[in-house]
Amino acid sequence: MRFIFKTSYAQDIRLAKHGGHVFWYSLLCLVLIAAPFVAPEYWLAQLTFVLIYAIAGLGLMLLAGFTGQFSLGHAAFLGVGAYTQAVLTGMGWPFFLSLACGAVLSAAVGVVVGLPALRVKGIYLGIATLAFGFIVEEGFARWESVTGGNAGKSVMPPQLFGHALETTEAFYFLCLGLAVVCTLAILNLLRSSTGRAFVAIRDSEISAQSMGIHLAYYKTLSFALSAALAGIAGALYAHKMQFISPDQFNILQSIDLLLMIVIGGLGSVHGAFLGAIFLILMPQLIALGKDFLPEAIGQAPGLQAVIYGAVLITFVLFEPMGLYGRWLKIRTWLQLFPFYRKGMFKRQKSFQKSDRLK
Amino acid sequence: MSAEVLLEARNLSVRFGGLLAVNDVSFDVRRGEVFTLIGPNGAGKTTVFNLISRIYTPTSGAIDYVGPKGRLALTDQPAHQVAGLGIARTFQNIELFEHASVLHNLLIGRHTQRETGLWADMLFTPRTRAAEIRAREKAEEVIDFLDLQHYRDTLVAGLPYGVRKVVEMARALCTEPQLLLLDEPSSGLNVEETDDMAFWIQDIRDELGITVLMVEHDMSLVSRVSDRVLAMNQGQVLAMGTPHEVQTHSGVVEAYLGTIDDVSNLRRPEGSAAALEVRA
Amino acid sequence: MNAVLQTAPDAEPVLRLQNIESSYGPIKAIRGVSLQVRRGEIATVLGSNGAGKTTILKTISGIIDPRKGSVHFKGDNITAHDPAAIVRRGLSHVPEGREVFPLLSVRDNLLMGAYTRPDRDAVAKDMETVYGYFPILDERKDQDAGLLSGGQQQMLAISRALMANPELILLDEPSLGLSPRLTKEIFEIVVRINRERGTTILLVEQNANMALNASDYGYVLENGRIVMEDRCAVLREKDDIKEFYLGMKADSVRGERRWKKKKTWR
Amino acid sequence: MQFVQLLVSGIAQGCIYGLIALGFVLIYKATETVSFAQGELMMLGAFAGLVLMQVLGMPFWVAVLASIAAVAAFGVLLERVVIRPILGQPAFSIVMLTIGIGYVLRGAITMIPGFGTETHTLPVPYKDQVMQLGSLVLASEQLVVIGATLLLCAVLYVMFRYTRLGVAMQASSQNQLAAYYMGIPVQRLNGLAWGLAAAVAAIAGLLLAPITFVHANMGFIGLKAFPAAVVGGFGSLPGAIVGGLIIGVIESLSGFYLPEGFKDIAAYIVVLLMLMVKPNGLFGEKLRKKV
Amino acid sequence: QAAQGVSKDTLTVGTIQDLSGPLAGFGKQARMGMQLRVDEANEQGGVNGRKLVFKSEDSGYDPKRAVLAAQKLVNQDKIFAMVGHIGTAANVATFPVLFPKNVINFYPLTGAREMFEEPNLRLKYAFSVPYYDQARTATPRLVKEKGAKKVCTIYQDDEFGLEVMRGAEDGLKTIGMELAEKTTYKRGATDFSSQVAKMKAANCDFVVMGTVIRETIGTIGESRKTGFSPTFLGTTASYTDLIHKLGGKAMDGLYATMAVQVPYLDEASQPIRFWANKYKTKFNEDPGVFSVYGYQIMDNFIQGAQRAGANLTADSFIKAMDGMSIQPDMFGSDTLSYTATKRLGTERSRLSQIQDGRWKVVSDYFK
Ligand SMILES: Nc1ncnc2c1ncn2[C@@H]1O[C@H](COP(=O)(O)OP(=O)(O)OP(=O)(O)O)[C@@H](O)[C@H]1O
Ligand SMILES: Nc1ncnc2c1ncn2[C@@H]1O[C@H](COP(=O)(O)OP(=O)(O)OP(=O)(O)O)[C@@H](O)[C@H]1O
Ligand SMILES: [Mg+2]
Ligand SMILES: [Mg+2]
Repeated sequence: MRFIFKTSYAQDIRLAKHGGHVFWYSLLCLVLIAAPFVAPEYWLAQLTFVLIYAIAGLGLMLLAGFTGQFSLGHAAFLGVGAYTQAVLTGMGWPFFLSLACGAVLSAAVGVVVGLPALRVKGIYLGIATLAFGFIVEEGFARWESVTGGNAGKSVMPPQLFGHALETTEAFYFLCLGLAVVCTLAILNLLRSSTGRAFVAIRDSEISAQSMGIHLAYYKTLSFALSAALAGIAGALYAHKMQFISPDQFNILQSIDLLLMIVIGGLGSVHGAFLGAIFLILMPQLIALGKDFLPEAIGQAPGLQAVIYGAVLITFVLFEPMGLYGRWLKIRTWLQLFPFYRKGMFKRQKSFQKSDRLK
Repeated sequence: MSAEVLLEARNLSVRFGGLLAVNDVSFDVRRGEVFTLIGPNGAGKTTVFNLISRIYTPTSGAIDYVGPKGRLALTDQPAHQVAGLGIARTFQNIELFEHASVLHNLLIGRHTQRETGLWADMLFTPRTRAAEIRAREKAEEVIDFLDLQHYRDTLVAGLPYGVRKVVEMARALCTEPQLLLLDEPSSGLNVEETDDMAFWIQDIRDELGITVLMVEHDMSLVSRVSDRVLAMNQGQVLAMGTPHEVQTHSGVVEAYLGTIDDVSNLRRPEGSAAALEVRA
Repeated sequence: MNAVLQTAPDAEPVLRLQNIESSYGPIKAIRGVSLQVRRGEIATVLGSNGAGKTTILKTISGIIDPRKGSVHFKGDNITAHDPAAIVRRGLSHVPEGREVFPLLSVRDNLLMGAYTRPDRDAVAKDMETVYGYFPILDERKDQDAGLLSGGQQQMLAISRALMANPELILLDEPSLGLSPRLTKEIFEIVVRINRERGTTILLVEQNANMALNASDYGYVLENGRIVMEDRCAVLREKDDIKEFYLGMKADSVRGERRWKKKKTWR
Repeated sequence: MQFVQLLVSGIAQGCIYGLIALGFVLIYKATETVSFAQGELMMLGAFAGLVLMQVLGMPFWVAVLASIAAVAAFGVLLERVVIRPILGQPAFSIVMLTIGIGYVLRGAITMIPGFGTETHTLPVPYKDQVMQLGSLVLASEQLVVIGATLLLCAVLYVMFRYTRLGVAMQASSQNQLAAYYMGIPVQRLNGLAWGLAAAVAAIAGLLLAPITFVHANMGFIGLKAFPAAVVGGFGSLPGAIVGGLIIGVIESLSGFYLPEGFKDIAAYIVVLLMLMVKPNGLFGEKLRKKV
Repeated sequence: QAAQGVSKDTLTVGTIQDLSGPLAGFGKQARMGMQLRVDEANEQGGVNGRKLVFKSEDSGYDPKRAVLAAQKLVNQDKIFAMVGHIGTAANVATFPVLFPKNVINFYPLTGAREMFEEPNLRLKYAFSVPYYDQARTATPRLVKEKGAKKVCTIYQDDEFGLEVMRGAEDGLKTIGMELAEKTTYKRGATDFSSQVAKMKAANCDFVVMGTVIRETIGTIGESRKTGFSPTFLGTTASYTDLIHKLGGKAMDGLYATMAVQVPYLDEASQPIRFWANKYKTKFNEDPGVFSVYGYQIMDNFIQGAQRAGANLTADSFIKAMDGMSIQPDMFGSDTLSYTATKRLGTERSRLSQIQDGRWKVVSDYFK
């Protein structure tokens, strides 16, 4: 176990808490920068998807994991970002300008969705966002002049300072850069008063309010930020897919996003990334693995859904803290190595209390 | 004691369905005093607190408050502004942020004093950094003041009831209030801890210059620290005055204190106790 | 103290804890607690904040599974049994912090207290009895329990436990948030139930004065360990108890010099 | 006449939503979680009925009862195996769990060779009969749904309102800890609640089968039942029915009188409007924490 | 330079099917149809000595998953061609993955015009007549035949349905008529009462259906119930045996455009019967019309590859395909032929009608 003796306040605020952090994160950066030069194209494309989903995951994590507001319609924000990007770059706008527009528009939609959140909670909010998701999806399908309707819309490669970014590598770096920026922004928020206000709302609205936290403002802000991140992710998604259609932003996509942060580990920034890795890798692993299964099972339709569900169930049952929680345990175990005690991570009996009153 | 009025409630009433929980209550709290509300259970004390912190809106009546920007009608303020006006409170049933550490709870208490907005926070500008450090300094002051050093990094969920009461008070102090509302600060504390609480309340008034409005059932604490006491019963004012005056008021004794003070009558009569003496 | 455990009492105590150790995750809350409560007696556990009193009660009623040690109730080992099963054996627990059913009416809350009892008539009679103890509950019987004031909820929590007509009641700070008058009444009721129905009671209470007067036998808990136990009559006379739990001290001394005297148990 | 016919069709469709919503409300009242697997349990019920009737050749009524019983048993089993271990965790975990269960059930059904991917019809004795009231027509399938929904609602209402069991279920959903302290067998009641909900789902599946056919994705209709439950107020059984009827009727009318596309999202627009006007639905309790 | 997916003794092809989504039933049939033909070919020694390696992936009808699957097939499994990929959006989404790698999109299972139009025309081969053309040609023909006065349409609210609607609209224009009422539903809908009410209120006597299976049955069922009995015309999307198996008696009279026919196990034609029973023995399932599609797709691919010769590359394959005409098979497919600019095998379809609970071909190919 590492003990950190804090000698100054700055130390408490710093992002990397100790030398180990600095070392490991630098290494990670190096690996990510080196990836295009060593990884096969296929895996690089997957990595790009991971980064894109991680950005969306960060947004949803902020909303669900830190502010405690669940959204079952998050794909709508992804869609707003994607369509804005598609339309604007189609008109020849430069990448970053249209990205900013997408994020802002998405945030604006987020504010609108956030409005019911001011009055409803829990399942009601879930259904409100679900409903909103359906309506937005319908909007994409109906507003044919802009979105191309159900026929979908193809997307130009991003234009960066007059150059078209066509290679997988270049686009990967773009995503990597944006992911890093978004992550830093979220980390900064979380260690400052705004982030604390979010967490306070999650834990107890009534005392947050009595601490002077403007519930309506912060909830709306959380929705807006979350939507903006989803919008950015959506824009990148649009470029990566090069073709978007309304049904890519349906309820299943929303559930995927939710699933991602739950499996990653609710309430941790790491979780967004781990969840994204999982979400992208899982279908690939199933696809790779099914060749080794007996024909009757391996080739059966529905196998993927079963595995998907089973993994989700397994996680909720055995690792409610998600991949990140598992990682923390492994790390503690390694650090403590010979002194690890058995019951250490034994789950306490816990008892649910109505969250209708919060 | 200065006679300047900090908070004035006039003819407050609030009705829940058929129940008049607070019925035409008027009182004033003066700057620099400890003002205590007592009364039987269900008298409406907590409801008065909830009216002041704008969780409830009175059916009739008004509350005036002298804030940093002069006198204003508190009843016109939205709930989240109350803290910004310098009114902090604790809750009877403890409402802490369970999944956060004590320090984190206190830092949330600093919310009204925050100096930076969204963008500065997102970029973590030097100003934000400085503000963060200042917030921590202040929180540490409060931690020192209330002897919470030992618990600084513990999650609230794992704290015993008594410590939580103190943490909640600490959080309220972190907002740097003018007026502190304490709902039953000593409930769940033993004599010794209640004793500490008494000292703290006195220090809060004398050293920090914060006016205290509290609800309390422990009469020894009440008489030790209060300057004035208001007794309520069934939503109405029963008596008002110095602790001594109120405690000897016949209505208060009848409804609230009870007449017998000696509790030795609870003891098992000597004879029948014999059956249980096998242990000795 | 050892002698107590060795001399076999005339009958098996209703409740016996042996060397119980419970923890919350890696934090040990109680370490090797042994105590017993005999039939018909009122026992009390005193201790400062965080000493582990609540943890002991929770361990007894199965809410926390102990790491070590055993709990015997009426001679049967009930260590780490399902809480509901333990209640059905005749043990009822008034938890710290009220824990009412906020969206059920007061009456339904009381009925739930009697969940384990099949005879409706007796339940109805007991309901009248508790309404007699706390008339306010009768007045508010159709109100949602979550809307009661703090003290009213406490009354409800106590009444609800009484509705189970148990053999042993665990009371965790019953006087929490009650007015001075009601505090006295509560203790009178507790004593009455003990005397009239012969219900055994294990009491945890911050109001040591009340507790030591109402109880027969007392334990003092510090940092998860029992540091003293004796008949209450004896405990009441001990200097440490007087100073730390009964608040009887030279006011002038402590009042001016704000240092804390070190506790000198054992 | 046109209008009345539309109204009647809307009511019939609304009862279907209401019937499914009943299952949601039931689980919610008893365990305070939202089950996203309800639709899949419904599908399971329909498939069970299908297998019993067509493969095993059971008579209609026997098959119906047997499949309800089987799905109820499956619900109990599900609770025992996957829900109980995490009982007491935040409700959200259980919600995610039910999503997982939904995936598995849907996938597992499709994995059955030559059966799961197909669409089937359930042979019911009252199939294709039409009730004619003047120029109004109502299919017998729909009549049966309406009748069953009302009956089921009444039964469940009485259970939750007046029986000790029902009150205890609500108690354990509101405060598990306290329920344990009262000796309420929380786990057993939970199992019972899941069993009941599964039975309700099975009934819904069997009743729906003649109308929507039996196939692996038939559970998706649950997505329309959510708004129904919310409009009525999630904790209220009569609310579920009323919510279902409102959604059904509005859908039917908007399909006729409004521009294309509105019918499909009418349910969602209604629910959003409702949440703005009455955040807790028509019959939901106004809840506020007292501090 | 050797093409990807071609080795000395193997030829790898891939497909992406919906195996868990709304069209799982069809996806599975198509895959098994292809598998049947692959096995036959391999039993006979493969294609020019190369054994066929057949990889299939599941997209769940979700474009995103289709892209991921395509990336795996193209970049990991190195397929030579993508055959019989199901779904319009899914297909379009995978084009950017396929074409830069010179992978041919062969006979996608969708009737969208993107499948045989620029850009990247070189790598596209399509065989299904677009829904647009099906509706455009069949509607006026049947309307005239039936002497219908008012034509309405009910269609699925997506690109598929829209294509049918547009086809019907344009087809009617050629005979100077127009659609009297248009009504839609969302995929997965179960209640069609207001749609039917709308068409009934418009007094339609002819309904073009941009519907798939359950919706076809639902609409016709609701119509029969409310006493609304126009002529119903569907497309290949509703040409499956499920319609009459599920819908029963009420479905009699429904017309649909089609090409290859449903392989009934007790079919009069001996080769089809033989084929159907072989399929049934192998997969223990009755074949459907999608099994035939799958079989036909793989068969035509093999024909092309065979003809391309030993040196198989995308170019040689394209050259071979463009130079030949594929003759009708036992299921009654039309003659298919391709050129450098025409990448749709045929524009012709024919009509079939349900009579006594069974599809009967009732017309020749027309266009
Ligand atoms: N939101 C509410 N709805 C209905 N009744 C309420 C509500 N809030 C309080 N009451 C009722 O108002 C009365 C006063 O409650 P309050 O909480 O103010 O009492 P209190 O004086 O603080 O008592 P205690 O000392 O027990 O905490 C009680 O009878 C309570 O039941
Ligand atoms: N949920 C928890 N998680 C972690 N630690 C806990 C938890 N609950 C209690 N503890 C720890 O266990 C110890 C004993 O707590 P317990 O609640 O039993 O004390 P207590 O004697 O009842 O105190 P009080 O008089 O304040 O009620 C305390 O030190 C506390 O910090
Ligand atoms: Mg109170
Ligand atoms: Mg305690």
